[in-house]
Amino acid sequence: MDLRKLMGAIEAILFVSGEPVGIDEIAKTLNISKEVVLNCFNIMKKDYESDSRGIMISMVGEKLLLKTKPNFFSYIEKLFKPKVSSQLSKAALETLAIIMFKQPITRTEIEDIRGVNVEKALKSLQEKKLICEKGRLQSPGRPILFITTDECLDYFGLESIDEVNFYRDK
Amino acid sequence: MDLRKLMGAIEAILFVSGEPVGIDEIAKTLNISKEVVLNCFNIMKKDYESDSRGIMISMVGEKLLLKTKPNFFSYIEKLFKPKVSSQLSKAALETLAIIMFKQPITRTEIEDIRGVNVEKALKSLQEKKLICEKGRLQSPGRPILFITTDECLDYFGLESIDEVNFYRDK
Amino acid sequence: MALNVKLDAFEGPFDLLFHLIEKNQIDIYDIPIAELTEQYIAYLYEIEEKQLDLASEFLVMASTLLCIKSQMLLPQKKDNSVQLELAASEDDDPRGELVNKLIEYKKYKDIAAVLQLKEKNQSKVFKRPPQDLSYLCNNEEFSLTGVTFADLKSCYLSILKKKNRDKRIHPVSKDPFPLIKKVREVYNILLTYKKNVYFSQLLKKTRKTKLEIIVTFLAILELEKMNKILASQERPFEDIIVEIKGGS
Repeated sequence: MDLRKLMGAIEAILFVSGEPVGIDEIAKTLNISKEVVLNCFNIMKKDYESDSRGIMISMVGEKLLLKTKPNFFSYIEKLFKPKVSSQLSKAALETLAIIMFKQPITRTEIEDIRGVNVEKALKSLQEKKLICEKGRLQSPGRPILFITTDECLDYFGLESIDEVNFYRDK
Repeated sequence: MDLRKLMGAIEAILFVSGEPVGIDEIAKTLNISKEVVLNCFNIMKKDYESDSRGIMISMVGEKLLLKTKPNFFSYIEKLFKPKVSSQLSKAALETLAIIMFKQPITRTEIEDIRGVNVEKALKSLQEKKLICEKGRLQSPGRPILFITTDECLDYFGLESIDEVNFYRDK
Repeated sequence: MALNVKLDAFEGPFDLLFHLIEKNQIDIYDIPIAELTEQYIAYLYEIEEKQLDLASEFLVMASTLLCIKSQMLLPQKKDNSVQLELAASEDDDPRGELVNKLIEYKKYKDIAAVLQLKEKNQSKVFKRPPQDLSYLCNNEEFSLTGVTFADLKSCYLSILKKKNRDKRIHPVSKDPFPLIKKVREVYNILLTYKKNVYFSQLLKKTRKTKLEIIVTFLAILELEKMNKILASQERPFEDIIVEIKGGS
């Protein structure tokens, strides 16, 4: 295989992997020496310098990876920030809703209902003091139980948790 | 911004996203018209044809995305051993073909064309999110209407449904 | 006639008919219906002998073929005008409907073949996993502004609904008012008051649901049975007076 095709293969490999890929792994996969991989890397690095390229190749330790060029960061932020933010808000709202109506509840139980990891959402809800930890469940692993705080009830204009139960059954 | 820089920005955006990004979203983010985005797309498509590139740009519906070139499949397979999703059954493919060109369509109409029960095929297509329900027909029994999803074009790597006709007529 | 193909290989009666048509190089616009019917039915017999489950659709097609065959054997109705007769014989070909359906089916069979090819090609290309962009927003950066308790409740209900749809099972909600808990609660209230308490007072604290009212009543009956309290009523439908035993 000529150098150009090897460069294509390396680009494809690095593209698919979200993580850095070891130079030795690449060499083994393409049946070439590490020196040839480094050779490709040097040429690619130059090629990526073109203005028409939005990504670049870099080496961390003995690994290679592709990443976006920093000068395009503002567009990425503009396009994706609203999406990330709305995802975050949705996750937080859903998690809070589940805790509100199912408290006290463990993280696993919440994840079972939402179907996704809620670690981040729990953290941000705790930071905003909308939920807090309240003891542990007497079961294997003794998982932490979460409940809503008084501030949270207050925010939603609720006098006590009984009021939540009252509305839930309606 | 000149075309070359715009191309760089588009590459960066698509690289970050992983998933297809709407042409309108790209245009809005870069403050350019959809025509200019398409213009960039066409030039990029050519650029990516170079042997030294391992990825390509393609259009699905009104969206753009980056993917690896098929000729590097063997290396990616060797290195990452990706889970290759099971292929659709012949029954599912025939059912999907009918929905693609006759949507929105009811189950009975599909069965009339295929001459067999399509319940199972519909269910597996829905599970794979290639089709979805879209309202009901205003007729006795109010049967459910089915349409294809955006993911469907992506799944087959089709720019549009018309592309299938193009291949069929060849 | 070699009929050693399994029925599983066919997607339905149309598919099987096409197989026979192609094998015999039949002109689809001029199908020798008697011959085709014979082959089709012979095929079904063979399948049956192998004791495979024969889908009813295949039998329906057999009867359709037989019906067309018999129609073609019958003399056509004669019209007075020769021209009309000629025109009619074109339109009234009993095979017409079947041919149209076969052509329609063939169209989608071909499209399915294109799709299969495309699917195969796509299985060799890969997307990139979406980059984790959570760094774009701080963790606290979500907003509950304008979110009301009603929003929270409808959010909760829609999550439950989605979950039920996904799993197609119903969640068994845990009893919100276990009787034993209520018994303790009522007894504690009585202990603190240390005097007669009206049943309505036990419910006063907050607005109660029907279920909670019932459970509270059951708690009183339970405490009575446990000989812990004395319940009395001056008249039917009057408020129940609850008195703790051994209290002042």
